[in-house]
Amino acid sequence: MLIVNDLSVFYGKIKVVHNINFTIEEGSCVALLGPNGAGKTSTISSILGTVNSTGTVNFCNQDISKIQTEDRIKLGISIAPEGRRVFSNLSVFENLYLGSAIRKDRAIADNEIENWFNIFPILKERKDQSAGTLSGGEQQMLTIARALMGNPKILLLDEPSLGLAPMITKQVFELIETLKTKGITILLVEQNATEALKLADYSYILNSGNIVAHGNRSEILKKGDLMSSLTGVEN
Amino acid sequence: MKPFFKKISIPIFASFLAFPVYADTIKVGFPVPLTGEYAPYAEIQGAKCMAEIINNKGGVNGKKFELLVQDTGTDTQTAISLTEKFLDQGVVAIGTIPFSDTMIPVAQIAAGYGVTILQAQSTQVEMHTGIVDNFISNVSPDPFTAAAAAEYALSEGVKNVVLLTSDDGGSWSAKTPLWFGEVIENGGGKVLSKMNFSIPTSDWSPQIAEMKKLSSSPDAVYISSIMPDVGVLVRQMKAAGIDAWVFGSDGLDDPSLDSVADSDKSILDKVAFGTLAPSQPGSAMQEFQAECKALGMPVDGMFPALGADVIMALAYAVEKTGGTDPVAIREALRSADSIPVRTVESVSFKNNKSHAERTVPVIGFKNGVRVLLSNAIPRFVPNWK
Amino acid sequence: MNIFQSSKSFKQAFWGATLLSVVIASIGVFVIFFGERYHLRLVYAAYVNLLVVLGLQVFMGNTNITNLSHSAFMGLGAYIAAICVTPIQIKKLSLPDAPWGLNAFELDALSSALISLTLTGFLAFLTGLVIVRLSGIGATIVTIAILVIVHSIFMHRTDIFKGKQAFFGIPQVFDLSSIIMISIFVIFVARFFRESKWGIQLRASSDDEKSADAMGVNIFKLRLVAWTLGGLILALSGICYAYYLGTISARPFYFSHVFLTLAMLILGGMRSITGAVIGTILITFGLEGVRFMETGPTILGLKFPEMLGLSGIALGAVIVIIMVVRNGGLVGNFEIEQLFIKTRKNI
Amino acid sequence: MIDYVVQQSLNALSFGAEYALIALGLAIVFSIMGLVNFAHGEVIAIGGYCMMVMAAIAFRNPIVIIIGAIFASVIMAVFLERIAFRPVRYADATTGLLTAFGVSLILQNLFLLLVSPRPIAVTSMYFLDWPIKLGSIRISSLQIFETVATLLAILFLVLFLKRSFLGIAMRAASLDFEMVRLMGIRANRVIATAFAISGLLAGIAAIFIIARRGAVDPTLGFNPVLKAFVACVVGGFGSLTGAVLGGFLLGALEVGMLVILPQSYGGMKDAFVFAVIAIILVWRPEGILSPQKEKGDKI
Repeated sequence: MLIVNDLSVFYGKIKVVHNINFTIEEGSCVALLGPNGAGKTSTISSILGTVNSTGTVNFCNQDISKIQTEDRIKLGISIAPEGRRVFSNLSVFENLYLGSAIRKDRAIADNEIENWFNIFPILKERKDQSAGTLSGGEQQMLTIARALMGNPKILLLDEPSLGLAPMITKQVFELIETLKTKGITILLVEQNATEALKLADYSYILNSGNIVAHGNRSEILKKGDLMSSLTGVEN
Repeated sequence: MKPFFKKISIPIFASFLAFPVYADTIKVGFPVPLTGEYAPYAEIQGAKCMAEIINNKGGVNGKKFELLVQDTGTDTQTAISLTEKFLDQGVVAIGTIPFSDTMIPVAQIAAGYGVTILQAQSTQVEMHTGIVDNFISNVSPDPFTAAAAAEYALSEGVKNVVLLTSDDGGSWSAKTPLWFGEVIENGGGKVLSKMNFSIPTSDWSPQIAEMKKLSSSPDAVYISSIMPDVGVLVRQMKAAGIDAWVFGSDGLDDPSLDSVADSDKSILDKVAFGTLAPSQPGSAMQEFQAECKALGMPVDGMFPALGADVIMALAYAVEKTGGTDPVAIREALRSADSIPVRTVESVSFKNNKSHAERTVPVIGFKNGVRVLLSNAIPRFVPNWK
Repeated sequence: MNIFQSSKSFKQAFWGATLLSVVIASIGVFVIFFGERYHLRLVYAAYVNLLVVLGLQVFMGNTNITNLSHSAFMGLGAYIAAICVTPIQIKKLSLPDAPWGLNAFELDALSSALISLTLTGFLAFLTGLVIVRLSGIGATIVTIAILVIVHSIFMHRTDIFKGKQAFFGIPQVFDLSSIIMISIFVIFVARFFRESKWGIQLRASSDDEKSADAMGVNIFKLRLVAWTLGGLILALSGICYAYYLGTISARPFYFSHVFLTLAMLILGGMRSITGAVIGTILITFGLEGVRFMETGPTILGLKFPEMLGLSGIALGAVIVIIMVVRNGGLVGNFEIEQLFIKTRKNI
Repeated sequence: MIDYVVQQSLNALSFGAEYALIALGLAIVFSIMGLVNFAHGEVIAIGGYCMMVMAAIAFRNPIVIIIGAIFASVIMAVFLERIAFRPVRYADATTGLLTAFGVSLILQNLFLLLVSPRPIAVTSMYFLDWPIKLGSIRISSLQIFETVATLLAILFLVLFLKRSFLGIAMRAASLDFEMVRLMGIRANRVIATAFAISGLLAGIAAIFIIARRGAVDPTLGFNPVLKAFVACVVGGFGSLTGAVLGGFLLGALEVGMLVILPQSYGGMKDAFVFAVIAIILVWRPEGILSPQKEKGDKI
């Protein structure tokens, strides 16, 4: 469904991602793991088209590497970004409302909002409260819900557990599990490799802008030394 | 070496080719404000038109007028360098930005060449205090226009006046109202209050509220300012129910004042201004403007029209002296009893040397149309030197 | 040379300034020997503007904060020197109501200039205390406030400044050769400041305030130094203006001059002294050409239409095009000596 | 005396309304793309010139002229965004500010070149102005229209920003522009809308300015925008409430200075107003309503 081919990312003249390739099958959950500064978020950004990159990104048999960010979103790519980035002065409802921007049919979208309120009763309770007043976990839920409002074909999750208490982290991963069972294709970027590996069908390990390993959970775990040094995962 | 420099400097100072040197022309330099703050005061349209008219008739003693015109953007430095340039090209007179901060240095430089600063429209009093000798203004200084307006006001029974002053237009807007007040007081009237304003002002309501607070209501307000500000004042005073005259100086002599009466013909009935030349329908100035329009050289407004007088005065002096020596021309101007010009019948510089002795018209409105209320040399002019 | 981080930056500054001085001096000398009289005026005015642009560069170029008050400081310099140096007889005539005995003393040109520099520098320092604490748009608006306030005072304390009327009778002290020497001096000052420890730290801090903070750079102090130095150079430009023209008024020290000199700085590139010089030269000569076109000349038998306002359009277009196409100006961080000597990558 | 106080307070209100109207136009653009649009004054002027042209080709219907002028301002604002401000959209505030200065310079001189450096009479809006008697005080209908129009504009703007999709997107964009793009909302559309609204506000301002002045000249908009810019900064740049507050504050300050200052200092009004502004900025560098490090969206 998503094929990344020979992708490099540049900040000015500095190359931060070096000619990487990876593929995400429809309905699968793929994890992109690695330490801080490995180039994970840069990779996501280049899929979204918000940074300068070379190489191609193919989505649903269409080369999207030359088109505008907004058009990529419209094709069905959705992002729950790192640091959550909720619109803090907008209400919870308005945040979700903007999430449904690409929906043609408003009635369905409104229905969807209701739907999500049922899944997260806490969001419903705080519907008219401004998003900035929510707790970190609630904001993360809101971010994911917002990203799903557009009924995406693929969901990019950038560090969903960052800065959350262990209890909340658990809830977030449970939510991702639920999404998986609903058949949503997911690209998960995480530093918390232990949990991510559990969830993912296939994983890529990035270091200094290069893919240094890939495979399913067991294959990755075999490369114990590398894993422990890069991600802290113990055998 | 010099010709070499000229050759290579063409692309840089691109200005040499522009003024081919004819030995037999009367060159007049105009480093004037065609753009910028003082663009409305440029006399150049009328000067060009008059030069064309004279040249079409064969010039003066066979010599044709050649006007060297360049824009200064209302910048003194530029005016000065252009003055030097024109002086080197042998002009007989210079007309420049009509404000003393430019006219003084320009006159000082021109003095070295014996060239006169001949202004079509400059009314500022500073130029007549003897700072420079080679300055001549073709019009009467501000105290005269103020006095003429005041004399008319007194004849209309005006007693109590409010003066609006501002430093933004130099002495023209700061002192002219005071001179008006002096003549009014001399005639038995009273200055109720002096108020301050800035140029531009597009809402006079605070000042008008002050006027309404005065113990007795004013018969007249005097302001030396420009359009469209004055038009706003007239309308807002009327709206506020203040039934007083609005008197002003030459700044009101702008065609756009007439349009204030577009929707209410009577609104200008109590507006009058002492100005530099009669501009009502049928006046010499309007005839001149019509003539220029026919020539395809439209001249809109009084300041642009006044340029004609300067050219005519120069033509007179050239004819008198039979040459183009700038000093001789100045002498000829200053010794003539009467020099025929276009906007009024004649002017004379014999008594005053640095400014014209001419009648000062007061223009008012009837039914939204300009009328000449009076046109005389004022009897009492405040001491201004 | 402990104001420099290394002898290399000193050398760079020295050679750069020397090369620019040669360029600047040769233009002046060429005009003195071969130019018409009015060219002298024109070029003198250009030198005054060069001083203004350099004064502007010292603050704007090193801190990246837009300053719009420079013409006000130039005006202060001009007026203070003029008040001191103008002979008593003339002041009795032109400033009859001046308070504090301002019309009852006169000084020689040098003392007047020094007083003007001291007072303007002090005022720059005082305003600087406010400016350096603000950033971005806030700082810019305060510079506008300074411009408006100073202009307002010039305009309305007519007993001292004469407002829009002429303050005349200032003796002519300078000629073209004096201002060439002053320009060279200022080029050296500006260039040395740019390459000094302070200049380098300032530019680093304007790129990244946080990291400069972490490096222990006291941005406030450095900005204050740059602001005050800029103010002094601007005062000097005002003195040069008054000492040649002989007549000043409040009018030239306002928005139109602000935009003109700003365009000069931006065109060349405000980060470098070379850029400031190049921008001044290009706009000065360019505007002459455009002004000439404005009045509808006849060139090679072709009559061009009158196009008033063309110079304003050209100036605006220069600003917009530079901002859109080449944000750093024509030369960016480049300095002239890099043509000849290899240098480390400039900050 | 009471009359006098009431009268001057009403004057301050209508002064403030004009500044607020213009300041809102500046703030809405600033809050979204961080651009200080100094060319806003020329957007106002184009409204005036449009009225001039329509009067010249004998359009008499005031409604048509009003709509035409507003339309011209909107088109101009959107057009400027497209050709001049889009290329500097992601540049720093200084670049944007200088670009806007350049655009303003070009437009002023274009008006001068194409029309005239002199004021041209435009009297087609005079009908908005007639005296109204309220007890013993007389005010101009224009003051009421202007104040009411400003309040209505603020009300509609609040409704638009609260209720409409684009309005919500604009509020979001003022917080996190990139995130809005990542919702699949066209950045160009959001920004163009912001400029269109600022043009709309400029057009309304143009109507009142012309109704009062009865003439248009190239620098028509420069002074009001300079004041409005100050109002914005004082209120807290990018804050719409701040712009309105700043506008009314400035109006009060200006009328207050005229009333309080002795006549001999009357000319120094601007100096005092700007000095107060500078003091406010020293006290609160980000403006009165802008808390540190957070911009925009205070409605």
